[in-house]
Amino acid sequence: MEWLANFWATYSTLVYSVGVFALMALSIWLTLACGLLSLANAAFMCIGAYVSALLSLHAGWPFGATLAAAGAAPALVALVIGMPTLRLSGVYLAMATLAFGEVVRIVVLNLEVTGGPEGLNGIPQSTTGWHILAILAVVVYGLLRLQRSRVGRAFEAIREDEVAASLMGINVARHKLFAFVLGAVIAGLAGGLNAHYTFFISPREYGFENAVDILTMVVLGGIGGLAGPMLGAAIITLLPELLRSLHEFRGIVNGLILVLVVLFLPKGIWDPRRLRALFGLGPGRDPGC
Amino acid sequence: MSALLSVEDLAVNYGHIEAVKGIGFELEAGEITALVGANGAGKSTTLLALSGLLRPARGRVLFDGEDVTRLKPHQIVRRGLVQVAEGRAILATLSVRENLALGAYARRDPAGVAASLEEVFHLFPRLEERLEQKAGNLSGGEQQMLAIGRAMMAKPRLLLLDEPSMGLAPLLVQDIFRTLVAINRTGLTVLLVEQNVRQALRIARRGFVLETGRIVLEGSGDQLLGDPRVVEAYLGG
Amino acid sequence: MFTQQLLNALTLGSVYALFALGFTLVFGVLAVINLSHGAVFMVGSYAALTLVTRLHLPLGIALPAAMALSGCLGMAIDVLILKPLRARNAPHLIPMIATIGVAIMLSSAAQGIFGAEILRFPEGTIPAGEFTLGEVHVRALELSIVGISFGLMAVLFLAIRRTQLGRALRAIAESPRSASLLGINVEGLFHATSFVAAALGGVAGVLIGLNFNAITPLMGQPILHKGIAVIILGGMGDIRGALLAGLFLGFAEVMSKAYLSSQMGDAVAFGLLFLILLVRPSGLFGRVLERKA
Amino acid sequence: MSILRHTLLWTAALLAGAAGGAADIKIGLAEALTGGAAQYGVPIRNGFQLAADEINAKGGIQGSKILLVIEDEQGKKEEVINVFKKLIFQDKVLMIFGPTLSNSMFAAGPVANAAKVVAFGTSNTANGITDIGPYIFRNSVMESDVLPVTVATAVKHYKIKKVAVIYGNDDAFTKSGYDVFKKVLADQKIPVTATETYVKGDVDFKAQLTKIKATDPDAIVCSALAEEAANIMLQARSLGIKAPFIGGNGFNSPKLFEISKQAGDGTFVGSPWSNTNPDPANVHFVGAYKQKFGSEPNQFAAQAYDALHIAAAALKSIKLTGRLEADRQALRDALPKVSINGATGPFKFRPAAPKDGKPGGYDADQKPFIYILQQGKFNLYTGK
Amino acid sequence: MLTISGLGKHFGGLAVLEDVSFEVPAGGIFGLIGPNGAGKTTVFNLVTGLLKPTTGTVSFEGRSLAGLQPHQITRLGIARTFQNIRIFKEMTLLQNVMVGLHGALGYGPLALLLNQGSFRRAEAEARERALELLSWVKLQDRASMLADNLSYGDQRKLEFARALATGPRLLLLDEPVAGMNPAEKDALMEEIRNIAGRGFGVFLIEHDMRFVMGLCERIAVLNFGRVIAEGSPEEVRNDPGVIEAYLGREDGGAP
Repeated sequence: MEWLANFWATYSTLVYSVGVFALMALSIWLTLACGLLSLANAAFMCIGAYVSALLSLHAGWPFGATLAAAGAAPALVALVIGMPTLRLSGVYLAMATLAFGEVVRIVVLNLEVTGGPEGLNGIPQSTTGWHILAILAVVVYGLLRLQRSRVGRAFEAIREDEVAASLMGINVARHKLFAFVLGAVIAGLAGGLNAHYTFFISPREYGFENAVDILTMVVLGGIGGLAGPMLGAAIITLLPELLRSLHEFRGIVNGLILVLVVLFLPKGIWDPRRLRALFGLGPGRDPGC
Repeated sequence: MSALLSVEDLAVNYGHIEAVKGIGFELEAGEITALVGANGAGKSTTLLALSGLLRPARGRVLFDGEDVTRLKPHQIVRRGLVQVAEGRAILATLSVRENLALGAYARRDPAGVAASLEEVFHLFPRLEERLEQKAGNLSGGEQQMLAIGRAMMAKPRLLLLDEPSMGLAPLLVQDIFRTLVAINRTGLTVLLVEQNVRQALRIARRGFVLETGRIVLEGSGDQLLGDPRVVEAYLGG
Repeated sequence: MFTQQLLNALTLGSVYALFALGFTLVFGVLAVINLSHGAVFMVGSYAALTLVTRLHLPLGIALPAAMALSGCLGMAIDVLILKPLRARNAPHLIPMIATIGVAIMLSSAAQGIFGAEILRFPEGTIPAGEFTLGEVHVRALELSIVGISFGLMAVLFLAIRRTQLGRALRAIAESPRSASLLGINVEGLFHATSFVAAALGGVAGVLIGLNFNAITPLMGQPILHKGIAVIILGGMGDIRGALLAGLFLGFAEVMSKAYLSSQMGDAVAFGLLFLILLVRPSGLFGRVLERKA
Repeated sequence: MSILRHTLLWTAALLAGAAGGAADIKIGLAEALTGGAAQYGVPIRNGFQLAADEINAKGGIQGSKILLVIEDEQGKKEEVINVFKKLIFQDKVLMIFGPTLSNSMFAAGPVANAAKVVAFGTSNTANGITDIGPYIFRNSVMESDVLPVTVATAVKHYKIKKVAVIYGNDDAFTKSGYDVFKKVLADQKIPVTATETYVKGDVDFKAQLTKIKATDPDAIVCSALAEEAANIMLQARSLGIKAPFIGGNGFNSPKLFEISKQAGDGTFVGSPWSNTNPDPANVHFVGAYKQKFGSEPNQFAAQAYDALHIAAAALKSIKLTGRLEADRQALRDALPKVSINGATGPFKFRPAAPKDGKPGGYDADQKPFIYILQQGKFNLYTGK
Repeated sequence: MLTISGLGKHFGGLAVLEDVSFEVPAGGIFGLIGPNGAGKTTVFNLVTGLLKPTTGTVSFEGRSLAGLQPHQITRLGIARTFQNIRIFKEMTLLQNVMVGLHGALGYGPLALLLNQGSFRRAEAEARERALELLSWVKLQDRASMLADNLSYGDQRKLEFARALATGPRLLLLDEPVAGMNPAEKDALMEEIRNIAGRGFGVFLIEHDMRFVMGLCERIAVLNFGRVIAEGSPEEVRNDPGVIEAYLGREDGGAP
């Protein structure tokens, strides 16, 4: 059992990171699920992380309360910017949310209270594996329920054809806003959790590259269901660890894997229908065809 | 006369739907042929496959004896098989002059191009007046003239037209059809896809009726015009 | 001071515009947001550096050679990665992510080969002259950057406006399907466009490498962000828009640093971008190139 | 179950026995070897390798060779925590050098401190690093020790009445340098005519410099890394600004004058290390580094080089038992007593003031040298 | 039931519709015909709120639709199908129809999250209803199949069922028989009659004269954005203006 203890001592942070980035991937997946390509989620994570860290450091709030605030603050911001922004579509929405993310990063960089580029350090280590597991479980459960309800069907309908969806009596703008805000809540929670096990946060962790990293997780894993984004998060988080022996060339392998997946697995790694076909469980299509 | 174009057992899929289900026909050089049928019968699909924009699921297309089934669209155009696509497909942000110039994209004979341009101006004097305007600002009729004129700039041997009458006033439709007849008289072979069945069959020497991806009737234009089934289905009998 | 700032803005703006030119060209013609453009820019810089330091070529030869090399790289990316994705009709997010992968590969490769340290052109590579006009100081290098940028942009602009090839590109931008029905070899021009765009990116990399005198594997990142802002402001795919927006962003940045606060230079740029998108979803100067197909 | 336990016990006994003899002394090195911070991490690794080779060539520590376990922490906080944990729990190193960035130390330092393993920074200059806990050491000199002397010397030399300030505001290193400058300037009652910022990756500082020029300062105080500083100098001169520069720690690199040439002449820099310091220890270091790596060393390499010699001195003063925890603690207790003369001159530690009643770690206690840049070279300022 | 008065729509300078007025009576089948490009689909887009009229008003059962969003109009009881079928291809047939039942499902977030009885009951009922609607168009056997795998004709039927799921009182059909062979057309004609027989109002756009004439009780004819005739099939068929506009001139020669 010493081996296990050692293993956990060494890799617990890595496991935490997998959990937190699974949350981030789910938050982007949620917006993608209703056809929105939003790159604002890294900024929402940033807001959540800073709000909760500041409340822990300066206001002495209990951890649970700071986490609640980590979810609420970005939700509020998402509500305000979502109303005008979500009218944009496709790459324009991506770019507007990207610009928003940059503004958030620069503002955090220049505020006194956030510690500017030096960030915040000495954040109490309150996050445990159970916190991450519990929140991930709640989020996954909630999203599963959502997916199997009229809201989930509405998201999917909007993603496929916005006009047709609106003519099914679906309030498209409201559903999009809901997905955007809920995504912000999840991202904010992930930020709060992350801040409380890494002792330290700084604005450089929430830039464009990070937004793209998270998006990559989802595309890599596949957007067909909840398993895909989580699998993608695990792979992208673990890959650098697994490729550690490649030293400076691991970036090349990392990039190559991304390109190859995009080229050869169009629906991501987790594609239930392809997997079923692969393992000989039926023709890869639904029965009755 | 020999067949300029012959189509053998052509089938084309659109996603999971078999839009054209194995059709065959031949076009005689110098004739106008009409391909008629209702919306969704597979007419446009057939034309797109002939131009290489859709890859047939099976079958062959021979143009002047050469198998062009697997050629790229631009290679097919360079062989003289030119299409005026549905909805006129003019390049709205380019000027009329630029649209016409692009029609001659594949040609390397400046003198011939200049001559073709004169011909087009002769056919459609309006285009000469509007030469520097953005094509998007032309009226519907003028856009159709431009689309046909642009195709003429490629010096085609076979002209495919997809619904040239769509959205045009009757007077303009008359104009367009008269022009087609005039063009045909210069020896150019024309394949016309139309919903305006009566007009199309009137100028066509031969016609094919397409229904849900199959040719269900064929004959001379006059024969088809008089066929009770055509009258009932398309002319409101 | 204002005249000097105006000149500063011009230099900065023309660099932005030059970078954004290739970026916007690829979007206009291929409808792809090519996020490897920053990495290609970096490769151009390293290519010129290697030619100058290893083969001892003069800059006059190294610059066009680096341009050609980065062009080939761009074309390779198109043929190997973007073409299969086009054939599959992949949604626009997909090629964008593929190009992120390419960017990661290229910058890692550059680091593996050249190391992470900042490299620079050896002394004497760079024209050293500088002169003063009243209050305004100018370096010959800056003048040549503005000159080369504007020269290349003018050539490209005229080529797009006046030549048959340029018309063909605009036709593809409007509708690849219509273009192919006119006998235009669309795939071939996709490759050619990728070549030209990457070559322009490579030149921008060399020029900035010379000016800032610091070549690093990650030098493409910051300018990529500015490039994104520029092509959106300019209207995506719009060449003239990219030129105007590049200059505009240069001015906005320099003037906000000069008369507001240098801390908020970037915040102003991106905040502006955000607001402009809300008010004018198709950019400040441009129109959207709507595809019919 | 019992077999497994036996095996484990046997292994532990074997390891302990081996360590008691001439086994390697495993020391962790966590530096950013890829990514943006690699430009600092790589010279640091070089400095360590040079020092390790030298120590091992001379017979190591009481017959044991020093084995550097080198890990790339990429300058990312999650990564640096992972690396620290791997070094501590898996590789079971005696102590860890690094990480490269101050920010990374804020994330990883608490991990080492909690595990009672020394984390020794060689390039972390931010305030508050050693507040993390008693296992945190650094030999990097804090700006707050260097800058007051630098500024006072420059002010006296040039009879400076007012200055302008420019700094990078998105980088922890340059920003904390600026914070110190700001305090020093206020303490010494020197008015600031303009405060300008830039961000990493900026290629053009002319907007800010043009603004500074309009305020006509007697000197420009600059908290920037060498490459950026050199370009700022070049652009300042090309705008016709004649005022001299006063720089922070970031200026301490041969790159400064390699790029800026004569443009940097007259610049005042304070540093624990200089390329041209004629002390024999430094001359040896510079020569050996150039021979091994084919490039000029910089301050980061020098401090890394010294750091391993500091650790070696501490190791020589204790007897390793082979029991990891005890050895780690012994090393920790021995370190503060070390004083050596290295590439950066005479060095000893100074305990950080306890914060909130908690004991802190150890900072460097070194006297900075003041240099003036002349004809593209650092020359020791002699006061005339 | 549906009153259109003075309706006009301009795109830039181009007038697509001008001063269009007619009334779709409650119950029965009403047809709108006209050549391609006459502006028929624009009328549907204006009625369903996808476009905003330049002039004029649309009112449904006495209530003005001005300023309403498409989903609000749908919930008032107007549903439509599209000329170029717009089903949700990546969803199953059942899901497609259940999307249409969106407005009818009233469970709250708590019931949803806790998987309460009210949620399960509502979903189960919706499922039942969806299967029933699929059975109306004889697709119930393939309910769990992806819609993308359906044939063209079946996709049209699915779109039909989906439109009915929104609980309309008026059904707008845009070229429902496009792309069908005569046998399929006849079958669909029957379906539409059945649906009208169940008390739905049907308002359809069609090209196929035989189909329209055989099905509709009243017909309006649109040409160049204007109504040129309105009346029973017989009246419309014999209107010389209609013949000229729609069928082309009898004397195809010189004007």
